[in-house]
Amino acid sequence: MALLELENVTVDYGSIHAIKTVNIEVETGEVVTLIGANGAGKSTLMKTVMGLVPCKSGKIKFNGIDITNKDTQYMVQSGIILSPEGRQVFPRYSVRDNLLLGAYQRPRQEIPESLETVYTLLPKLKERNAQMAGSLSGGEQQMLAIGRAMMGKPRMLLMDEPSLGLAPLIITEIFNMIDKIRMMGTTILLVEQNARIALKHSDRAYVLEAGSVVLTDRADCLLNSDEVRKAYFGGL
Amino acid sequence: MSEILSVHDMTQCFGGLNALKGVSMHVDQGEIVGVIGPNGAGKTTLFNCITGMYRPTKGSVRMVGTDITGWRPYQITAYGFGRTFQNVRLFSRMSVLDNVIVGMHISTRLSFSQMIVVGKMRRTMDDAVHKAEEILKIFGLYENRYEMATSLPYGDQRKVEIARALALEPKLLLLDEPAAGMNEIETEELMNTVYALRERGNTILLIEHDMKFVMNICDRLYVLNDGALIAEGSPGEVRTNPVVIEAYLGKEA
Amino acid sequence: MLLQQIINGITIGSTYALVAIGFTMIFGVLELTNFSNSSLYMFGAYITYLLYSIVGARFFLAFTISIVLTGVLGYGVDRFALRRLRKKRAPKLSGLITTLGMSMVIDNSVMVFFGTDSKSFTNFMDFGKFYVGNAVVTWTQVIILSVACILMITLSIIVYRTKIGKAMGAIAQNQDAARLMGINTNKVISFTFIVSGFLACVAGTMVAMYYRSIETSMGTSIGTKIFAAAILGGVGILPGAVVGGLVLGVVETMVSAYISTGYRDAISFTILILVLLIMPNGLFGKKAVNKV
Amino acid sequence: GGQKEPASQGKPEAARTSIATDSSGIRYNGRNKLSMFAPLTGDNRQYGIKIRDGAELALNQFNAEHGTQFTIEFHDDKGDSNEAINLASKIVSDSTVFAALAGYGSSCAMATAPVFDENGMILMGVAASHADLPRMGEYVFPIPMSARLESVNFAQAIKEYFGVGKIAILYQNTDHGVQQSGLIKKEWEGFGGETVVYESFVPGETKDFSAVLSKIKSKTPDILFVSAAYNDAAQIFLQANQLDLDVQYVGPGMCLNEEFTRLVGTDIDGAYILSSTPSFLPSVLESGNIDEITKDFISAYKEAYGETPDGFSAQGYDTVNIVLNSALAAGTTDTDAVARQIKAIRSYPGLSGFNMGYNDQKEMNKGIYVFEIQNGTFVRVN
Amino acid sequence: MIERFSTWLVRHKSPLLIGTVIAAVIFPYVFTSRYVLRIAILCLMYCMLAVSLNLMSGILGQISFGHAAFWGIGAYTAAILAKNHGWNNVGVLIVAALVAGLFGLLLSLPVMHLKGYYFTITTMVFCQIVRVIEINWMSLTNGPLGIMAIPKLQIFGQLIKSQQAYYYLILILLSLTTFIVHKVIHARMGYAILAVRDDDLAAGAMGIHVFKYKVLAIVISSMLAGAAGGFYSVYTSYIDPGSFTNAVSNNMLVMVIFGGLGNIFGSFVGATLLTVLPEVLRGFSEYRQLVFGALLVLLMLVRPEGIFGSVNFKYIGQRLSLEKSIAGGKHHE
Ligand SMILES: Nc1ncnc2c1ncn2[C@@H]1O[C@H](COP(=O)(O)OP(=O)(O)OP(=O)(O)O)[C@@H](O)[C@H]1O
Ligand SMILES: Nc1ncnc2c1ncn2[C@@H]1O[C@H](COP(=O)(O)OP(=O)(O)OP(=O)(O)O)[C@@H](O)[C@H]1O
Ligand SMILES: [Mg+2]
Ligand SMILES: [Mg+2]
Repeated sequence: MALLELENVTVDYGSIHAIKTVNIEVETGEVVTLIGANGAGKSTLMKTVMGLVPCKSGKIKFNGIDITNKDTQYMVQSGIILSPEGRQVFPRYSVRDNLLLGAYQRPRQEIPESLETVYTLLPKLKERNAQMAGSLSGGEQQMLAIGRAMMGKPRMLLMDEPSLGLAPLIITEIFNMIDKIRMMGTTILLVEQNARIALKHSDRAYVLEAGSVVLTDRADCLLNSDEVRKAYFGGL
Repeated sequence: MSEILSVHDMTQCFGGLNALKGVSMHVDQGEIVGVIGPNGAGKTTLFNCITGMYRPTKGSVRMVGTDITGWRPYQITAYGFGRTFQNVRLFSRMSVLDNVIVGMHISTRLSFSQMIVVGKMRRTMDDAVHKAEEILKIFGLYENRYEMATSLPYGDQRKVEIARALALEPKLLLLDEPAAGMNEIETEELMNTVYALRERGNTILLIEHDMKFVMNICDRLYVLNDGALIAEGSPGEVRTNPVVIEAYLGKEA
Repeated sequence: MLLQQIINGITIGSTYALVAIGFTMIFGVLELTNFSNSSLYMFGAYITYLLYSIVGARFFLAFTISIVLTGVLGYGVDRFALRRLRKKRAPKLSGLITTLGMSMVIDNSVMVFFGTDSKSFTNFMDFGKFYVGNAVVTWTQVIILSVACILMITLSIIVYRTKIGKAMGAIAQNQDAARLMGINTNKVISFTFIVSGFLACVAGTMVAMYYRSIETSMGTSIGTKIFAAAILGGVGILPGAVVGGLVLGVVETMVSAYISTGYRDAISFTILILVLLIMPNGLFGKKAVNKV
Repeated sequence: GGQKEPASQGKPEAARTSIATDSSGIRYNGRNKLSMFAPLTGDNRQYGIKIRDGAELALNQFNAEHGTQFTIEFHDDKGDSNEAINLASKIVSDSTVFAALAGYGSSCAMATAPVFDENGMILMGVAASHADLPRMGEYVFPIPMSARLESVNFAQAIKEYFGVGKIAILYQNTDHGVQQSGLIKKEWEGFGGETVVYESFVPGETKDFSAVLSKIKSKTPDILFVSAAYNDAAQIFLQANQLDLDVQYVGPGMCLNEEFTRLVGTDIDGAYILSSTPSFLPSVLESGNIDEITKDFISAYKEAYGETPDGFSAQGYDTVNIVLNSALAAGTTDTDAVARQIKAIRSYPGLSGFNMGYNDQKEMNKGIYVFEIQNGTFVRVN
Repeated sequence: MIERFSTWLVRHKSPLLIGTVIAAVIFPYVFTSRYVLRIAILCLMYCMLAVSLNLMSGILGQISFGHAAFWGIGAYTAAILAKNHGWNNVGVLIVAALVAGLFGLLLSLPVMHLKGYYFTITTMVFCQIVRVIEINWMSLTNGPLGIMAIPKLQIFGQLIKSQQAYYYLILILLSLTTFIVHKVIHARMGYAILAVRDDDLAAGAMGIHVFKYKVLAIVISSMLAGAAGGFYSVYTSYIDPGSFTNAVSNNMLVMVIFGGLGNIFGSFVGATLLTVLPEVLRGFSEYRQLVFGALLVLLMLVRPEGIFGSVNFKYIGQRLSLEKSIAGGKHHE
């Protein structure tokens, strides 16, 4: 049984149909990538899973349980965590407070250990520990958003464009980290513009176009498919 | 070649943190210059100091020979610098088209004697609409011109920002991570657009983490690390500079 | 006379402080201008007054029940109006109009039920007075100031040190992100409103005892002062609300003693604006982070 | 001005014929209604309700006694002059109304007076003591004692009881407070007395008077005269006590109610209250010898509304009776005729004061009551 | 539903506009009752105030709890000029506007420093300050006694007295106000002001002199309110400080938010509803305010952005014309 299942999900923003009967499955332990052009509906899909945007019809199941249109905190409790598009850090809290809020649902005694893990993965955050999150540089905020999501120790991690605004070295590190956490048993659903590197690190992928899944396959197949190459990889 | 921008000994401190440490640089007419460096190196801060958003602790900025240090942002913009923001800052309750029209604030200014000419104001605004539509066509957003700016997908919002900055018709266009949030194809399109702008005679200073983009498009690069300039030169020179590889690019690149 | 005036000022100030704490908690922490706060304050005093006669003159019993009831009303304001607005992702201003409407409903219900005439209220904190030099100080004044300080400290601990306090701040800064952290936003906000109800009731009852009377206009008359005190101290900063209240009280007293009673508010508010011009974030406010 | 017609014509013809006359022989000409506007909501609601009840009682009694068919309607003006003008416009459009009654406060009466004057309708200022009100129109009549006459009498009384010394005056910044205290001050200084403190406060926005009281204390006056509503006056006296002020307290007639005695208890025994309206408190009535009319009024009022009346109830009561009696005497509800009757009143046996009557300027004149607070109750001393 | 209604409105803009103008002009001939006319006049005056406040709070985005202060300043200016200086031609309205504008300028100076709530509180406090001065400055304002028997307005040597005349006067003032605010929004200045509302930092980066435009909008807004005040004073001929309180300011803001921030038509709807509603509720007598409050809450729950808050007629019009041109294009194929 798949860990996350989307059955015929549709989402509207008023009169705009952002998602049109989408079916997606993510097995436990997998890394799955969503690719698609601007406005394909990738972020909307992630927000819908988290209950931030209402699902108009269809069903979303996590671990076999129907979670369609439940409160966001319920998703977080069941172990789905999103590192959102546009960072969404708490600007007037320090880096450390932001990270601690990431572990809001977790027992107190486990927190120091997680904090250490995040600090070792993203040493820049440790360096900036007491700084207000709002005054961090763009890339630093992105790291914080990722680190904060990790603090929740998710069963399933949703990442919306994690590489946005990060320096090349850090991007490599983030993807290494993705490899590492999937080893620890975390399932990951990824949205990436940087399709080449994302596909290299994932098992399967869905291609979204104007709110519908137009293609799905194993990541390495897609990486070599001419169609995908033409649509998403530049000629350089 | 005439100098558009020159920065001298720019230093910016935030409390105990030295975000910029004596950076000097210049941009000449018709160039595309890149600023690269690790996260938190001070690139955005440099832009902020140039455009008057921050008041630098030390150092000076000159635009086409005029010292503009300490000017207010709107004065600097009026004088010839246009910029985009790293975190998209669109006017959220305005349509895409109106966002771009706001960018024409300076060029639509009328003197008092012009203002009293009947219909002059209206014609100026009509012209502005027309020009804005032309600019949106460049970015393939013409169809979306009446949509609310913030309901666009992230990647498109960035394009609107660039379009808006372009509408300023600046002497120097400062772009902060223009390609972020775009996939490779879109990045290539953007690259073509930037080329086209250069053809039109625009001068551009940009920050970007997408190395393909930077290496392909820039005439010269400045590399910042920890607030200090660690290298400068042509993309070829910078790419092979061991200090830059160590601090920023990593072995693979 | 100066000493006496300072003592007078501190007392008025501490009544402002008492109400301002609860207001600032919602104002600053949730970034919502809660107009119903002063209604709750009035309501609390009236309920204590009513219960006192019902439970047979046992003050502390009446007071306790009244605190609970006012808390419940505070919860109601959130539960039946503001929560629905949040669900619809309404802009913050609609919350303001809603609290204004709620405040009209509460005020007028009390007016219809109790009438608008002043009622006398026994002072249970009347432990006499003492003299400092030749200035008079009553124990009631001392108690009010102490309660304001104790409440401020307790609340500061809750807001700045505990997990739920952190959650309040997170909600104020970014509600969606707060939900993504697994924070039950409704629960936290309800908690905030309940606490603000408690505070309003304590404040209302104590001020009623101090002046030995209650009237339906007691909320509206103190309204602007509360906003001013909260702003003066710095938005959302609890100790700021207390200090802001005290400063406002002392300034007011000085103006009315040495300049003019009639122009009192005009002058003290002008001073407030001038202070804000020099310190745009209030006495204790930090400069907003404005990363571009 | 000559005979003016009400603004709107062609109104219910049926009403006009059906109530043409009745057993009392009054010619109504279709105009048998009194229209009152008073604060029935808002902070001054308490006064509005008292006035309304008094007026209603008077009307019912009058109809029962004389077999007349007068009616009365009540509107809420929130004590807001703007709303009062709205209502005035509404009232003058109603051709069945022959007199309007402005409830609480002078400002509503003053604001609406031009409207009624323009439309030739009688306006009674039930609780409007503004000295200028009588001059606002030919058909405008106040019921309370004119602030001008009252103040002169108050100053006289203070001089009589406490001698000419140093006085401190603290007044509420309302039309009534400003006029009363200003005139008292002028009068007092005319006697050769000294005004050491003369300060105002904004009612409803000031609850703490310690600052100004401390100032008063330092000026050591002999008398503290307060012109304020009962709740503020109570606050001022109590807070003065807290600050150990050693002066003779003198308060205004607005203090003559039950709530005031409850607020101050026995703390300010010895204070004097000057008033142009009597007190209806049981304790006062028990001690004093009161006339039968008052007794009947009190019991009827209590029966109808379950409360003791106060000065405002009495003013409402008197207003209606004055208007209706004048109409009865005139035999018509014609404005001119009724107004002439009212204007001619020189001595009226009213409940809201003694020796009531208009002078040639249409100012209401009354006698002054002097009360001393003894054991927490008012005791009449003059 | 409102969206569909708005589209309908835009689609039939011209006939509706003409219809409204005709209805407004013949109104006083159809309804001659003094009461109805007075309410209509007040309604139009509150529309004027709401539209002017909308410029400050909806379009510039500076929420003000003190608009009644400008209204009051205008009213007092006109009253003092007319009563004490015998000056009762249309000039008083202009001077009232100018004086209110001057105070607007004074109030707008803090906006350079103060943001958001801080500005909002400043306006609230400003209203209070103005009122305290009105109450206390006896020699100028006659304090709480108010100024009475303010001379009626004189136009071309003709004393205007009738309700009808004042109806047309306020109708003209309101049209003027709407015209000015409409022009401001749709001109270059309007783009700048809207940009400042949405993001003043980015506006600065577009070359917009943020401070200048804030001051401009606030001054225009306060001038319009001042003119409304001048009108009020010559119309009612009695003013006292009780009319210009914070509660009245709140009420004006409620009108604007209720109708929809930034939407001029919304301000008309909000002002009309909130002027007429209390009159309609008269039947509730002592429960009137209670019912009013409850309705306020209820309506906010139904339309949290205000009735027309999420509607932008300009954009609807643009989209409609776009659709039309697409449809037209298809037709030609
Ligand atoms: N708040 C909103 N209101 C209206 N339409 C919206 C809103 N948010 C998104 N949309 C629309 O929904 C569609 C999908 O948007 P979404 O943000 O999910 O795209 P995306 O695939 O994440 O794009 P990107 O790669 O640029 O982030 C787009 O057409 C967008 O215009
Ligand atoms: N207003 C501020 N207050 C305090 N620190 C700041 C402020 N602005 C920037 N900084 C700090 O200065 C450093 C440089 O930031 P800057 O935004 O210039 O980095 P950057 O080079 O643009 O990085 P990125 O590539 O991640 O965007 C960062 O470490 C940041 O935390
Ligand atoms: Mg996206
Ligand atoms: Mg940056």
